[in-house]
Amino acid sequence: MANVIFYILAVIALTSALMVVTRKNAVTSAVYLIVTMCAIAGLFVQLGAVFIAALQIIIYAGAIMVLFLFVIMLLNLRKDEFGFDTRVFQRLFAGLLGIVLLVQLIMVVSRLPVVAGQPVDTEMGRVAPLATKFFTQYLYPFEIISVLLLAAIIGAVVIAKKKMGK
Amino acid sequence: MAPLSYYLILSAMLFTIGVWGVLRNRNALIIFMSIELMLNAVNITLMAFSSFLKDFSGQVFVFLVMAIAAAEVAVGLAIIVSIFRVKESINVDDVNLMKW
Amino acid sequence: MEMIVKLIPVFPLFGFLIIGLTNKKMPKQVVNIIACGSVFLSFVAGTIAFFSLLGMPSNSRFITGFWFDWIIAGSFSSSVSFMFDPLAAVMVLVVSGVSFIIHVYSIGYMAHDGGYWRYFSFLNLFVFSMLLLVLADNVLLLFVGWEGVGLCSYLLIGFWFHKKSASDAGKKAFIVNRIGDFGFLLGIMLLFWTLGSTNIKEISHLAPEMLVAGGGLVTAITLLFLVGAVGKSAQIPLYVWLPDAMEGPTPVSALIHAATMVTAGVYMIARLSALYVLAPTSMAIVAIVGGFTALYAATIGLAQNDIKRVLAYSTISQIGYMFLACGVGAFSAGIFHLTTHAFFKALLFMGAGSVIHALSGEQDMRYMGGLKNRLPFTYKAFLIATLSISGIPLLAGFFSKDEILWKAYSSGHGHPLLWILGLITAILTAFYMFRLLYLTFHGKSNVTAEAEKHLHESPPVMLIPLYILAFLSIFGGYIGLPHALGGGAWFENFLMPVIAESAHVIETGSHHAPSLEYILMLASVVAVLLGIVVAYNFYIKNPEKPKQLAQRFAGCYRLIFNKYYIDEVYDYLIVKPLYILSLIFWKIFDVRVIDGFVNRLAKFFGSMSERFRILQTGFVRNYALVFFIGVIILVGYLCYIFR
Amino acid sequence: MMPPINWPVIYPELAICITAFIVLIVDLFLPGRHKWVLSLISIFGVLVALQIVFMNFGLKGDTKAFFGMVVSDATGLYFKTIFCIGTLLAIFVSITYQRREFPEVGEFYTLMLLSTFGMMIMASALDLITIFLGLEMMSIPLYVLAGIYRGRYRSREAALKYFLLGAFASGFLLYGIALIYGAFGTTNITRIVELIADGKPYSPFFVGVGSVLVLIGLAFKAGVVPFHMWIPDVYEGAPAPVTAFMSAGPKAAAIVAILRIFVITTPVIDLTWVFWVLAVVTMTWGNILAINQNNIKRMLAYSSIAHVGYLLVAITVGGEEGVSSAAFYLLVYTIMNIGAFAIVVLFAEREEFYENISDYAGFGSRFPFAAITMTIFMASLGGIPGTAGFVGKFMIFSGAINHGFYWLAVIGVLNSLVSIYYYLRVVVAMYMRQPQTRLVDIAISPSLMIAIIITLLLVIQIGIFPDNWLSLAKQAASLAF
Repeated sequence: MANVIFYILAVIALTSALMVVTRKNAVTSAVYLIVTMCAIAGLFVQLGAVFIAALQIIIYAGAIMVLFLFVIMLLNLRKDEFGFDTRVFQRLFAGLLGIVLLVQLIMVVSRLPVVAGQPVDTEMGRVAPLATKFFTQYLYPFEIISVLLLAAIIGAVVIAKKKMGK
Repeated sequence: MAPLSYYLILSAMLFTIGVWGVLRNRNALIIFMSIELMLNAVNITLMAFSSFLKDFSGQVFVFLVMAIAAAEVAVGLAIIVSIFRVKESINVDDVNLMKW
Repeated sequence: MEMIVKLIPVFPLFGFLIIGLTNKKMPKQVVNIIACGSVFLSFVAGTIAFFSLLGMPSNSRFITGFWFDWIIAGSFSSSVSFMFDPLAAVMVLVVSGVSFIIHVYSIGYMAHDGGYWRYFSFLNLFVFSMLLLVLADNVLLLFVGWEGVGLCSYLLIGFWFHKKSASDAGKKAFIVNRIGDFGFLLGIMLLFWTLGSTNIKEISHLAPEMLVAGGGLVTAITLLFLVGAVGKSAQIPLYVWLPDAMEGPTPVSALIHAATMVTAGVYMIARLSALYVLAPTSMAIVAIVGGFTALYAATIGLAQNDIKRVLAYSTISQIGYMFLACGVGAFSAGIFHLTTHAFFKALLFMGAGSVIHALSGEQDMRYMGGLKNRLPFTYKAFLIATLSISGIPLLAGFFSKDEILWKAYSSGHGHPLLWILGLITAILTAFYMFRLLYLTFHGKSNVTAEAEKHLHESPPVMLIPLYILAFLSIFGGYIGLPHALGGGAWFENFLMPVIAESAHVIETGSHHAPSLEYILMLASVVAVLLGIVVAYNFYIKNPEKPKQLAQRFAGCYRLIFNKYYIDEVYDYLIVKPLYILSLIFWKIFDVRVIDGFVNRLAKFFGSMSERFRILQTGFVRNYALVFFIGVIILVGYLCYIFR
Repeated sequence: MMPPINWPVIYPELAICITAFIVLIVDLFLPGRHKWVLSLISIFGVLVALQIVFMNFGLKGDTKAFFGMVVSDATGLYFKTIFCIGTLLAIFVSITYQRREFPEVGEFYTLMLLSTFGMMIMASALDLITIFLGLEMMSIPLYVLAGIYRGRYRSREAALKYFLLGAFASGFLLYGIALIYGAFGTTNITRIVELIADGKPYSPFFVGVGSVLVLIGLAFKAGVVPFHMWIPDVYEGAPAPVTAFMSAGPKAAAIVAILRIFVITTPVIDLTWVFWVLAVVTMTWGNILAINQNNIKRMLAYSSIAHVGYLLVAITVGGEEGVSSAAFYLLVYTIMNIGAFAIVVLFAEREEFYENISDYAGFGSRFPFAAITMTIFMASLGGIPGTAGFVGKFMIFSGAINHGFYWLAVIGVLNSLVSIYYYLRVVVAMYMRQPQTRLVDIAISPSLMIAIIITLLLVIQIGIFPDNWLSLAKQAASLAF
């Protein structure tokens, strides 16, 4: 049963991911990306990580993708802006090498001893152990990420703000 | 529950789609979304390992990756907008003044 | 005494800094005093150190001048410190002495040049680097000097940079010397790795103990060093830069491209003789390279019309002699010839410079002639140098050249064939040098009317240096008067302690009958006279001869009645083939093959650069694709390993 | 039960980070014409950090902090010294330029300091995820800095290219970390080494691909061929002081991370041949493409790729000798490269008008001091004996010969000889080309002069008396093993 849900979510994720990269319109892509992310959140639930699944929806779908859509609206992009792509080699190589990479990666992950399916561990959904991890072992990265976000905000402001003075 | 390798293979596929998207698209925003897709794919791998190893570190990583993605989006979108202001286009193939 | 040794190279360094930094703010007279004075001080310091060296017992003649430790990293150490032993003493005296003379000469020669300051600062920097090279007590410091002289040479060849040929020549010298440096640097590293030291004295002690004589390792090291020497000393196949280097001012050609820098390769081989004697294969290669270069360059010299190019090929040929000497184990003979060559070749160049100066820059010998009476002082000095280089008995060149020829025959590493190579070269040398002399100073004048107007003898500041060198070209050889002529071979004995360890390995030609030395000596004298006579026949007695050669197909009978019948046969059998050979060597090997290779190498890198840069398309997606290909290859490599 | 956090270990990072915040806050209250105060604060902050770094060399007791997340060892401290020096010099190079070209952007210094903060994290991190965070902390301000000169379109283009490719590379790096996490259940380097020592079974293929992907992510930042494509465009487009900053610290940070993961800790799989090939390709490619460049920043960009190739030679050699020669070379490279860029900034003038090598014609006589300084930097970059660059190259290549990598040494020496050609092109242009008409005189700014003189003295000093510096690098390496 659980496997069926996995398959459904996987198919949704893959299809919408393919749609993301093949659409010409950025809005369509963004919407499909939101679908992918929701599917991935569903997979996280399958893995028992309810809290992270919630975060996935809130941060990715809720914040990041909204920002994307906002920018798309701001730039007011039209659909077929670019016309036909003439760089045949680029597309050919991108496709061929993509397949090669997929084969390679599958070779890699298949080397791991296959772990049989196991019941969903509700323990993994708890927030307290995660918080403990964060504030002990991963305290330093946690602090760094706060500075990183601040740096990103400063950077975005610097890049985007209009020239003053002159 | 599906075995670990299912998740890993799904992740690899999504990652590859992301890479492909970066290589084949000319719209800077879609390229950027493809990069987000790659990061999400990695998140699946991390989360799968985390659950199967019963180790919360993986979840911490996923959380950190989300934060980094947010930071990158903030800066990246600002840069794309600043290019658009000059070029009136976000086609990355138009952005090739510097070469050779 | 240590202080004096330490100071020898410092004077020119200060000269360089002062002139270089004050630039045009300084009056010319002050520049003259600083430039010449600093080199003169080095010469004085060298002389003082030399005499104190003489005061020491003959096998412990050694003064160290330690400045500071340079690089110390674990087992690796290298210091800035000097060793003043007989070999270094000879080199210091030659370098600083000849440099001083040429500095003085340059005052006159460069008087009207706009880059006066630049010229003297570079020249002082050169002297500093050269002194560093000869005084260095470890190979790494020697390499510093080596690169320094190369840099100065490059800057001075391109001194008149507004001439395209000059900057091209600079470029060529630069590229060719890179190849040499490449070998040198690898040689140093390999040497350090095998012996754990870069100190020359330690190397000489350690090498026989730690290296297998004739082994692959020592052969590899010595061959790598040989690559360096071949590049710097312009031997086959890396000689191409030297003829072009004549684009620089003539005093520079005299100093750098004749007397001092180009002999650095010979010096280096003599310095590391302890290594070379352990590698008979390398020795043989040195000798063969030297012998063939000597002959090859001499043949090309036959057909040149530019006065400086003849001298350039002659330099290559003479350095070939020095290599030949080193290759047969006669290192002291090589250094001896280096010394005398410095005198007469510098004199030849400066004489040529005086002629060029007098003719307002004309370098083509076909537009000279009959200058004997117009430039009498220059002519006399030039004549002495010509006699000396040709090897007329009792002049400096005779003794050193004869020493080499004798050693080429008699040494344990020698071979009669090498002797024959040397002998033929001697004939050719005499021939082309006298051709040069006759075309320039004798016969009827071909000077253009334009140049005729300004024709004048050079000022004393240029002539006095000529006469000092002329004196040395006559008497400089007596320091090495061989036993066979009643001398004490003082020069050889003086250098013996430095290369004694090398020399005792070599089986000297003691088993040869003493009379043989006289016979060979006589043979070489005869050979020289032959060359002179032929040249006389061609360019004085019958100046039309060379032109007739080209158009003499009118029938056999005219030949029979021709009063120069013998000459004609001689022409046909010897001179003309030689002349053609010369043209072939020059036009095909020199210009096409080797020169072409170097040019093509430079072009190759340039075009590679041009061709590959289009891969940097400027499209960000292409960049990502290249990145991705890299990923695929690396991951694929792992897939392959763990398949 | 909880181990102490051990704050002193991260004091240098804290100093830099706090300075960044102070600059940010002070910026708000300063009117446009007084922004130069910010640079003074930044310089002061970096000097304090440098002082703390020196003090930390003598740190007693436990050198690990934050539950084994960071360490304050000789290697890390040595590299932090390099970052501080690099940032300090880059600030000196920037002051006049920033005031002239984008006076309103006071955040410039904040971003520079935050980027330095990221480099420091990379140098002392013991956990892959922290290294990754440090890398992002370093890169995100750099993306912005590359595009900070909004008056110049090239600057924006550089920012876009750098950002897109940087984010792309981060994806691969992260995937590698994920794979390693899966194999060992941890990303802590010391822990992984312990686990292997305890005989934990693992799939070498899995771990190998993981570490190769991590290597690729770091190699991208360092500019290893074929992950180098962004470098020429970004170096050309970014404002010259930013390029100076970018070419020194971030490269060193990427290299120190590579050293820590692949050389200092016993590597899980043997990547010697991978490094061998990367070294050869990188130095050859960089040098060949540098030959025909006319834009000096682009030429220096390709040359920086070649220099990474030499560093890869040291990494291939590995062991104590490899690490020490790489450490020494990075110090030398930082100094001489920033020095060269300082001269480029000096000559560039308003809006970087003079940025082609051919524009430098006749500078030898017009600006004698600057020209001779540039000559010395070029000689040092080319590795001419007597300069710092030669000592660095010599140590690397003799290390290669000592460990039997003959061909690598041969190719390396050949490459460095080829490189002299294009470095001397600059010298030739300055001294041996007819000057073109050029009416304006360069304005000598004191801060730029300070940077030039410091770098000049250091290049000469290291070239002639490299002892102390070498033993410092030696110590940084020896304590790591």
